[in-house]
Amino acid sequence: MKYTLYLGCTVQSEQFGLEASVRETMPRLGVELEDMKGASCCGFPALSSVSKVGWHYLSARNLAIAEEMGNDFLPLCNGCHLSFVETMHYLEADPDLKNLINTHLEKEGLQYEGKVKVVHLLEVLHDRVGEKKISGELVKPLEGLKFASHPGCHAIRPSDIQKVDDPEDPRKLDNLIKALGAETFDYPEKIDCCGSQLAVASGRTTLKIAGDKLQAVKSYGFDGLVTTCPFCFKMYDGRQRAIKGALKDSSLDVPVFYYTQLLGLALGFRPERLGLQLNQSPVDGLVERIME
Amino acid sequence: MSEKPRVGVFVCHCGINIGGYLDVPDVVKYAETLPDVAYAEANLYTCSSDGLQKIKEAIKKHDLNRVVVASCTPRTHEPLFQGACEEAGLNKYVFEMANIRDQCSWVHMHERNKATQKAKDLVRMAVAKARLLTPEEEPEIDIQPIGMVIGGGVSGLTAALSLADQGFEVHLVEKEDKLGGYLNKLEKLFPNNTKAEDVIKPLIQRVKETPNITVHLKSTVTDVKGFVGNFDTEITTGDETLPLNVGTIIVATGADYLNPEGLYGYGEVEGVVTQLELEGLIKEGKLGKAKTIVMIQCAGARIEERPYCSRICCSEAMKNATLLVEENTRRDLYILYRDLQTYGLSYTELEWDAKKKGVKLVKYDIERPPVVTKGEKGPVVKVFGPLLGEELTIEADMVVLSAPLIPNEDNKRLSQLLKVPLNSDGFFLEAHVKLRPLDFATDGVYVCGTAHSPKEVAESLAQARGAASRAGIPMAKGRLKTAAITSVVDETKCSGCGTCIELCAYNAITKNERGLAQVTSAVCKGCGVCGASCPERAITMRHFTNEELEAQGLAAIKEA
Amino acid sequence: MKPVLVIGGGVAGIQAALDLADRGLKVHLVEKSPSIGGVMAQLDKTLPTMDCSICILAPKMIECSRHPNITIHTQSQVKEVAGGAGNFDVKVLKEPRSVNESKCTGCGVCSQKCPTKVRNDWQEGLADRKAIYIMFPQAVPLTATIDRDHCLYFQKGVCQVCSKVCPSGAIDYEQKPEEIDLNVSSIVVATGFQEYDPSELKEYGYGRFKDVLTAMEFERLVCASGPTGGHLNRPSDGKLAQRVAFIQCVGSRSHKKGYPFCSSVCCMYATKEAVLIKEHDPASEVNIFYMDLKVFGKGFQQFVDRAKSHYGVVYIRGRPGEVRMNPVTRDLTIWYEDTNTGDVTSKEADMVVLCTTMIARPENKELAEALGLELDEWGFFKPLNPLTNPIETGLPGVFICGCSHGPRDIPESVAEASGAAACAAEVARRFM
Amino acid sequence: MADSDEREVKFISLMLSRAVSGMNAEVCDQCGKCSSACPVSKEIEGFNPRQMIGKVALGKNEELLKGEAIWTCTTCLKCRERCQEEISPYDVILILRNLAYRAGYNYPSGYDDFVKGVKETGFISAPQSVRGRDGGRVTRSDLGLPEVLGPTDMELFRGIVDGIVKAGKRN
Repeated sequence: MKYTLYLGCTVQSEQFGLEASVRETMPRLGVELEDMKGASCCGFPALSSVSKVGWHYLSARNLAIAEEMGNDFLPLCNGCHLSFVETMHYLEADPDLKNLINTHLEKEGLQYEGKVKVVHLLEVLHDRVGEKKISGELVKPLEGLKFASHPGCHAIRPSDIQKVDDPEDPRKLDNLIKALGAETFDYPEKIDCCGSQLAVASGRTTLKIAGDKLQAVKSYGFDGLVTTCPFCFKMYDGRQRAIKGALKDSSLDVPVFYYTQLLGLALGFRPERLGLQLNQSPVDGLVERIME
Repeated sequence: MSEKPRVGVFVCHCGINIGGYLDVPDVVKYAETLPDVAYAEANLYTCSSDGLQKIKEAIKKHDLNRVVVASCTPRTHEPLFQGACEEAGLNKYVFEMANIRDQCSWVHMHERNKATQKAKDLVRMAVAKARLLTPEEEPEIDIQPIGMVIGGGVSGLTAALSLADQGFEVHLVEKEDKLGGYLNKLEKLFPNNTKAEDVIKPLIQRVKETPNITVHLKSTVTDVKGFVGNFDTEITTGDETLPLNVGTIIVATGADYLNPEGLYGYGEVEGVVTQLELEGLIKEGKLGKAKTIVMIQCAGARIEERPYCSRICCSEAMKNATLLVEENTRRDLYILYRDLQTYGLSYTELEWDAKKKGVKLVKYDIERPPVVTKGEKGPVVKVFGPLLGEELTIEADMVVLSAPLIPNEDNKRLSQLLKVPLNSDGFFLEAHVKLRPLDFATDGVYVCGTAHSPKEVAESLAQARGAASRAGIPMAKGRLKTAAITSVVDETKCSGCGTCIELCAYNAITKNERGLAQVTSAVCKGCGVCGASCPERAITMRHFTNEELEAQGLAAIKEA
Repeated sequence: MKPVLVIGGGVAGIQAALDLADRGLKVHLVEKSPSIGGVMAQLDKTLPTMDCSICILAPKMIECSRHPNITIHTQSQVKEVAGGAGNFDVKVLKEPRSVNESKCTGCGVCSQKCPTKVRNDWQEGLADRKAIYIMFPQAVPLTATIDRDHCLYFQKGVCQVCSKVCPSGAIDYEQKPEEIDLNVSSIVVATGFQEYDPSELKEYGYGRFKDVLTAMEFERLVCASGPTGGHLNRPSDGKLAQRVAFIQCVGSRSHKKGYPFCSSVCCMYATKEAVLIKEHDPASEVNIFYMDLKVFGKGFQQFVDRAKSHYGVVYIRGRPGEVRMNPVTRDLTIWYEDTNTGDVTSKEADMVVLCTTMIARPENKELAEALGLELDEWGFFKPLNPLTNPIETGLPGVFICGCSHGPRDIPESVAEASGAAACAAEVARRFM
Repeated sequence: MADSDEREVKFISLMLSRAVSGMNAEVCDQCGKCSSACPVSKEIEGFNPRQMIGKVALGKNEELLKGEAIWTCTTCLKCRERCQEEISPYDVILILRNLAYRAGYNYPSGYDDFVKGVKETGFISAPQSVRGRDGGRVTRSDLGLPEVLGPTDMELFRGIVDGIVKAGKRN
């Protein structure tokens, strides 16, 4: 199984934890990753609000590069994944838009046809690698730990063009957590939003939305929160201290992980190889317990 | 019955339903001790074929002239046991049942002795009454196979045609000078925009061509006497009256549109019309260049004084709005509504099409209704939209009020004439809203169409055909066997005060030539209201005479 | 005169059969389940008069069973139809009850002793029945029937308890399916409706949260002959439901998941069910979440006014976005916007009732093929003309009434049933 | 401006105007399913996707373009998922943002930084060094992560992006 790896702005510029843990764990599961040359921003948060054509141009540009490389296309960020899926949908529906964008791509010698298959990390791990393979490789099963799964809005919605998981009752990340020997259960806020895209317009509301979820996760007795999306991770992990201030809830201390970080620990990798030193939320207790 | 009563008592186990919870043999032994009981026995299932056989054999063997069965509910099994008595040569009214299951064994499952004692009491009461029972006859009446339909609108025409197709003679009475009713005034009908005349003209044509339908135009029914099977009616046309003897009467008098005087500027502000007037303007193509049109729903309906919903106005408004927008796409159509009543398979589509074609729907609240005032170019509508959270001001060229259907003003007169009630809204009140929607409590009189309540054409047609079926039943049989349990007036005691006539729900009692109460047993339902209310105790109910009830009551409180 | 065939033993089929039989025509009433009565027999009370549903229906069912002109064929379905108006040859297949109908007295001993428990569909799955069972206490005919798919004898050749305990020797394992050939002058289709399964609308949690019920499940729960004897103990933990929310248009008025049409009656039966809850316990809190309250029927608006003023039922205009269950307290939270005020908020509830679409019965397809009739895009029978011939079909001599051609309430179904009876009587006379 | 840009300007403005009318806002039942699922409408008073669609259906777009509401959607797509009439307030909001941007009404300044970043580095921002939980600075190379290679010809890439964004600003 070989995929063209697409990092996206957030991962390549600051969320190294996700990239490090993905590059470390995938080979052990027989997944080969090939980096892209000449990739750029997917255009979703940057241009979709101010220049729809600009957004689709940027996404189509990366899709065109991926088409040339021939592998299935694996964007690490939920936002980029949705951007590529929506762009393929709009360009297919509007040939004039597709032609306009191809006239621009030709300037860089690129051509977008829409043949590439965009795949999400959850699909790779759950559908292609499979839970059995993962639990077979475990070195340190995460016994007795309860994690809340957060698949992220852009991975599961809108279900008319996104087929990664069920929009109302997503189970793939839950199954992957169980594959590590840990426990999880359904909780009402699972499909709620982290609010990150609101940061540009109303920071305070973003913190409230993300905080509500963290408080709920804590109230149900989970040991930590798990996601695969860098935007959500940045909100729940990176901004947790700001959330505590905004919500005036000093007791809020939810450890937040990338799934591939937990996967790495369970496969016996060292924490610093998984970028765990970058997690801002209080993960030390759990990491030590897993490493015993 | 002169000879001495010989009562047979049959106590049922009903499998475990009775036998499982009380001592049936003990009840049988007790029954044998009761006065005039000539024979008593128990069986596992009295209602099974061999149980019935045992009753017939016992009647012959022990020369029984009264029968009591102690088992389950008379509602389901009395006719069954009465049939067995008749087959053994007894009149079915010398039979009495004691229900020792539903209100006895079933409710006292854990108190065997008390249940047995209660069963004995119930049997004692049944025997006490049975001893006094007398045979009764069930009178039969002839039914004239002639139907009358009052009202020549789409419902009346359909009902008349159906009766004729069923082979009956029909008199169709219409007060206007032509048939068709409101459909003559309408242009197109929802849901599929069929022209009203393409619906009504063929019906009128078929009625004219059907030999056994006699149409009376410019005529009203001025008198109705008699009862189901032979109503002696009187039709007045102009100044001459015509007596008509008919078997059944179908009321299809339709309804009128409310004149919304004083509502939303109607009659004061120029350019404010009703949906009906709009229909006329479309029909005659006199719409002019009206570009912005605002329709206001519930204009005079679902309010304190007129609480009912008129059912068709939302669909009507959607149809007209869509027609107007299709005819000229530059038109701006608004519909101000409270609750859209576009229900069912096809009317939800009307709403969808209207919205798709750009008709704008704005919800208003009854507490802050729209205000229509006179503007320079035309009526100005100000409305607060709770959904929008703000007030809209629309400079309209025309305002169309969806006024509700109201009861035909002739309903009061007809209701007295036919002695059929009206409901609080003024429409006719049917026998049972759920299971007898087209019958009146008075046998032989039926209702359909908007006389029953506001409804649109398709539902009126279905009801009209339904009323024709209901009316067809007695007329098809020709003779009607009526129950014997009816009231009887003792003329020596009756003072002619008329209380019973007033109270009878089925108007089965009239004053005879001597001014005394007289019961038409064919119409009487045996409900007992007259018997209970008669100040002179002059009325008794057959099969429930005062003596029988007293005997039954006394038996309840003391051993024989 | 030739008899008339009525397909479907619900309130519409019963009314059509009685109208025709009362006027002297012979009627064959074909019903696919073990008893006539249809959905109305499952209801607790009916609106607007709050009559007990079975109390006004059972007398008509008994009238049918005792009427000399009516022959009831239960567990039977129409397989083939040939000929035309005045002369239809119909082949009906009667599935075996494995119980002799003339001997069985409906005493119920067999069911008590039968060891096999099965999901009771008539109780909407809220309770079990046995493999040999009587459909419901007031069933007509009041005869047991063996569910061969679950009976130990038919599946594994063991047991036979029922034949051992039956006091009247009515059990007959050798009964075979029976083909009945009928020659009739006309056919009345009254196949009724079915409730839409709202599982696909996962945001409401039906199927995941046990205390989210459909309206039919609620009718069984609140009914005295229901699994809890009418007490509103919620299915998850038996706690008495004090706070109940009704969600309207579930699967209706929707162009995605569900059906675009409105089912006409849900606003009213939700009001009725709300009043029932308030009658059980005036202190209970009942909210109805609606979009456009459908009050177009006779006496409906007054019934709603009474529910509001006298009983204190609360109506909120706003289709809830989602229903959530707290995994610890199992209480349900409904997130909604009161669109009249614009504020988005939530309400706690012990139980949520989803008022779902009235959809066509799947058996309509097979019956339509046998009759050579067209169905509309949702599986309902198509009238000849929805405006001018609502109860006639494209095939002369075949008439439709009740929910077989779209959702409608009981009074309309009954009126249409009489209408269809009139049409059948006209055909009978024309081909006398 | 070469004539191809003229064609692009016309194409974009036609696409945007047709997009709003094509979103079938007019069939909205105003049922409230979108607003009751929306995380932002619970928090910000003026934000209500249902009312926005209601205003678009009544042709009151201008009011929305001038307002702030369209900018506070968090693109969680629950409204599009839950709407039973296949309307997507999310898509309508994105189009309204494009129209507001073009009409020069105010919008959060953050979007200018995004565009500037993309034009300068090919991404919203270039790789930075990140503070770890223990306070120390960590760079991509510290974690052995490969160097990020943006668009090969940044000059050409910047020109294209600039051209498209400017075309979207004129009508």
